[in-house]
Amino acid sequence: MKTAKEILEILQKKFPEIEFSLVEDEPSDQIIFTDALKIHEICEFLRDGEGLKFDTLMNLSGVDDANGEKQTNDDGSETIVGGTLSVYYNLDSIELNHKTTLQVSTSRESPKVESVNLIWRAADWHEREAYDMLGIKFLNHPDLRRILMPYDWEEGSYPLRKDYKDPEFYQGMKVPY
Amino acid sequence: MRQYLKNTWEGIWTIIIGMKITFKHLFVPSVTIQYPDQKVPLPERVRNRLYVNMDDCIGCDQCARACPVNCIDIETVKSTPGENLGQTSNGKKKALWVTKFDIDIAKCCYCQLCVFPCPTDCIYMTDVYEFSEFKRNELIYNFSTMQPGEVEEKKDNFEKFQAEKEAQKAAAAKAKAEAAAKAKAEKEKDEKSKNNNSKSSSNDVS
Amino acid sequence: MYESLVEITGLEIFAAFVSAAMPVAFLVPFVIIAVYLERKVSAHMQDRLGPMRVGYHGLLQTIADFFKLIQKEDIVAEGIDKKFFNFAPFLVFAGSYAVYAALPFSSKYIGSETDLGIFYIIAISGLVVAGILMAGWTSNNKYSLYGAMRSAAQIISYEIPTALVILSIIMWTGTMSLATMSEMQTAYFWNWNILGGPEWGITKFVLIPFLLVAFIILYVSTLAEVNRTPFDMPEAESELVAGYHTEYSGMKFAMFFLAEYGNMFAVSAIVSVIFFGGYQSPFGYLGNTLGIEWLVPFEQVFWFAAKGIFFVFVQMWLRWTLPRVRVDQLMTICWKYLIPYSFVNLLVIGIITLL
Amino acid sequence: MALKTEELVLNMGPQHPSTHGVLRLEVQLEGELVTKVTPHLGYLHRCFEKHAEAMTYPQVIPYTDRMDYLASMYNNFGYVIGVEKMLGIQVPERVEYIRIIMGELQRIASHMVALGTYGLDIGAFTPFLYLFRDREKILTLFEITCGARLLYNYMWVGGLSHDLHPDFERLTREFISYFRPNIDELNNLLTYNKIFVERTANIGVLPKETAINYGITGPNLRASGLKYDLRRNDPYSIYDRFDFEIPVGEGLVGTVGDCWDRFYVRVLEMEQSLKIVEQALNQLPEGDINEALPKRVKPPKGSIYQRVENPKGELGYFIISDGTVNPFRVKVRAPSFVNLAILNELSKGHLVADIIAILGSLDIVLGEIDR
Repeated sequence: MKTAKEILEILQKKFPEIEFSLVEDEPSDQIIFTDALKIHEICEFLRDGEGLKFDTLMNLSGVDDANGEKQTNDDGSETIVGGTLSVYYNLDSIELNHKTTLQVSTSRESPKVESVNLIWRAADWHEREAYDMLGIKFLNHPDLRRILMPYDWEEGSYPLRKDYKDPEFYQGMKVPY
Repeated sequence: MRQYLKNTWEGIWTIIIGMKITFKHLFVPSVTIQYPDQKVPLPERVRNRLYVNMDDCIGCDQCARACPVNCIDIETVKSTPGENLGQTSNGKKKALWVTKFDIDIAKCCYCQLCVFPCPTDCIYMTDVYEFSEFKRNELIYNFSTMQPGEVEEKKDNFEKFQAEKEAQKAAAAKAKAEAAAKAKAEKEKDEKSKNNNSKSSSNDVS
Repeated sequence: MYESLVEITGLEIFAAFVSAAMPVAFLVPFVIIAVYLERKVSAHMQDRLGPMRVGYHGLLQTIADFFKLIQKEDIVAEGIDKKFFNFAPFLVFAGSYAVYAALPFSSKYIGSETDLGIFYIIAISGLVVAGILMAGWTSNNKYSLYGAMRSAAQIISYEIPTALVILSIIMWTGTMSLATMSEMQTAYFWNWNILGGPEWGITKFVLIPFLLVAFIILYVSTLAEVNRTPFDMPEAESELVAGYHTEYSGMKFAMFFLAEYGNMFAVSAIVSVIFFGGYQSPFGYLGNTLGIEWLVPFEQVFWFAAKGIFFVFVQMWLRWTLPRVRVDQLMTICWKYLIPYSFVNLLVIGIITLL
Repeated sequence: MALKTEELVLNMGPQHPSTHGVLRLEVQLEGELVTKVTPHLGYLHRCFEKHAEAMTYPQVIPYTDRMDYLASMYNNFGYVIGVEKMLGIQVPERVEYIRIIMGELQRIASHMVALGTYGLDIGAFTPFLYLFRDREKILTLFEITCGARLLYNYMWVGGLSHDLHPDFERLTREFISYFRPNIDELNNLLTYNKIFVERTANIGVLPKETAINYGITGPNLRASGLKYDLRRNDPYSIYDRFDFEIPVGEGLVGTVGDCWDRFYVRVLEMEQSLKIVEQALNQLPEGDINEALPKRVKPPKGSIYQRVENPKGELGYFIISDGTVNPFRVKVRAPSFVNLAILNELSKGHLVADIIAILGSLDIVLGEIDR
């Protein structure tokens, strides 16, 4: 059993060049915030490191933080410019029975996060879902396609973004029926 | 070789056991029933078609707000003070004409979330579960008891009342303004006169 | 029947037609009853009611279904070989119907009293394979193709244990004619082949266990030949949707259906002829006791049908009890289990017969 | 000269008798041997996560019902305890017990469907209907309690929609004594049947390490021989008060972690669930169930990951609140979604018929995969 603080200390010792910080909100578990482009190295260490042994990825969720600037378009809809998209990793160690949460953020305009697919195969479909829903590109993912939405869904249209607008037509069918 | 014979024996033996079980079930009375002729008695808490008892509805819109699929559509018109809308069965006084109370039962997800917030228990789920229709529009139930003409009348009434009220208000405001102006004028006048008086007095004095 | 008709009328063609049409008069009502029975048996085994609406307890359901099938649109998908696609169901039905020519329904009626009856049946049922392959291949559907391929492999493989068991019985009884075989097992059930045949003696009791094994082998392999569960690989609905008849609809589908049920009865009848005395009554004949001669053939038809339907019932019973085997296990059962057992059985029965 | 052969691509689904809903599998075949299976999802996508962002917290509950529609109670369970944790609500004892009774009954009902349809996939039709007959009895128990048979909306944040029906306890006890012998009947009819064993033993063997790496949870993981159950390893609600075993796969007829083990673990779990229900009924306290119902569900800013042991595996809700009445983000970690990802790995080198066996043994529900 290790708390987030202890894990953070271990990580800081191991990766002095990467920035870490602890997100503390009232009801939630403590979250370790780190760098999106180094996440695979960190995760690999978390999986294999002595005393950590996070052997499974419980959940990976992409979130639109909606912290950018809101701009109102001509037709009254809103577009968010700037700000970040986040990915949360909920890790679990079956062997040592402890859990932790990691968070990384990436820019909204060109969201790029390193894939952890090769570390936990469980991440495969979760990452595809995050790509599908929020458009987060997972670098080095072997098969980054849409998963829940149709393959021919409009390029650049990601439903779970807060400023998402329904397309008017999909394959000649009116969408808001 | 032993494994071979064992496999053969197990194959035949487990098949015989299975056949024994199914044969026994040939004589077990069936658990299904002939549905439209026979029906399963429904328990009392059963959740099926929504029903609204309009006599008790006060038009508070709480059910519509609780609905996760927005299938309830309520429009209300305020009553004028002279009108008596009666009381609900649990003694609440009605204050709104419910001009529209539509439930699109095709959208309804039977979650019962609308039933609990109702202050007068007038919306509830009944045990009617056979209400298919050929047209989708027929699944939109209009519960409001008011005739279109009546609705118009009430709307007019309210508008008139509103207008009257406005007028009254305006009149009142005007009166007030006038009064205020008057008061002000008077005050000014007073002051003036006072001043004058004082002046005069001063003059007088001087 | 054919010979007697020729004698009476002198018209060979007429005699041939009449005796060929006789089984139809039996087959169609049988299929109607069997389909009803299948649904009712399955329903009651599963604590359900089954069809209840059409007629008393759904008795007329099958007839209603038959009319429904006639009315259905005959869908012919694009990109299929129409000629063979249309021909395949008839070929399958012809294959299964031809078997009826050699079945002795009673001592007075047999379509064709050929001496090679049993081998004729084994040979002619191979025609079904051609029909199924044709249906599967011309459907231009991957599921149909898989179903047809599996079916062909299955039916051909399972003919070997069937033939071996029948061989051992032929060796012992010394006849290939089904009529003669039934005749030998004269009335009363202790004369049936499964109980060692009509001749009393030590061999009768020695043979019983081996004949029982032979019966099981024959029953299992005929089950596989008619593609019934647990060997319904070609139709395996959870894998291949409906196998070789996926693309068929309406009357053509009904032909496959008819052929399947016709086959079911045919193999049950063969089993009953070989082991259970065919048309012979187990308790002697009412006609003989009462002295009414003409009643006997009708009683025989009744017993023949009753035995056949009983084995059809067992097929259904198995179907609603067992899961389906996998395609390679199907072959394992055939080549590694049934064939060695039937060879041993053949040897033992041969030796006993010789002694 | 070598014979020219080519791979056959077989499309299974979206309309196929044994893909358990609208799943499309693109199967590459070498003869009857499978070389690759690609699942295509999304035919049942109903935008749960997007919907949830527009709803208030209590309004999300009916939507959770519709994810794993065979285990609606448990979906409610996971969501409400997640939100309760955010709000810091302690629910009354009676509510906890009732939730566990309902959850475990739901587990039995869900496993019944899993086992029944598995039999159906293998070709045995009859056990399927026997199990559905018994499942109806559980659904009736739910119906007398909350009025619905499939989508309950029964567990609320801070309480329950209804208290138990006065007859509930008696009927549940009757059900338990009625159902116990039926498990044996199922075993005799199907589980130990030679054909069934041959079809499932040594098929789709899932080693423990692979299972963990793929994030497989629930009965599928336990069948691989790992004693891991969130009810024990990360106890939520009051599961730590009950005495029950965690059945694991032992490879009785084949290898540990094969399809038969996955099937048998579920059979054993049903017995354990009956045991839990019995204990909970014995300890059921009296009390008011609506004590802790909050007037307004408005959690403070923050996030939570709440996981529960759904009949299919680990059901997780990752809820982010921005301090308003609507959740900012609800991400569901659906057990079937993660479990299905391993299908390709398991089916390589097996026959077409085995894909069906493997897919059935993973016990997926498309409502949950596509959400």
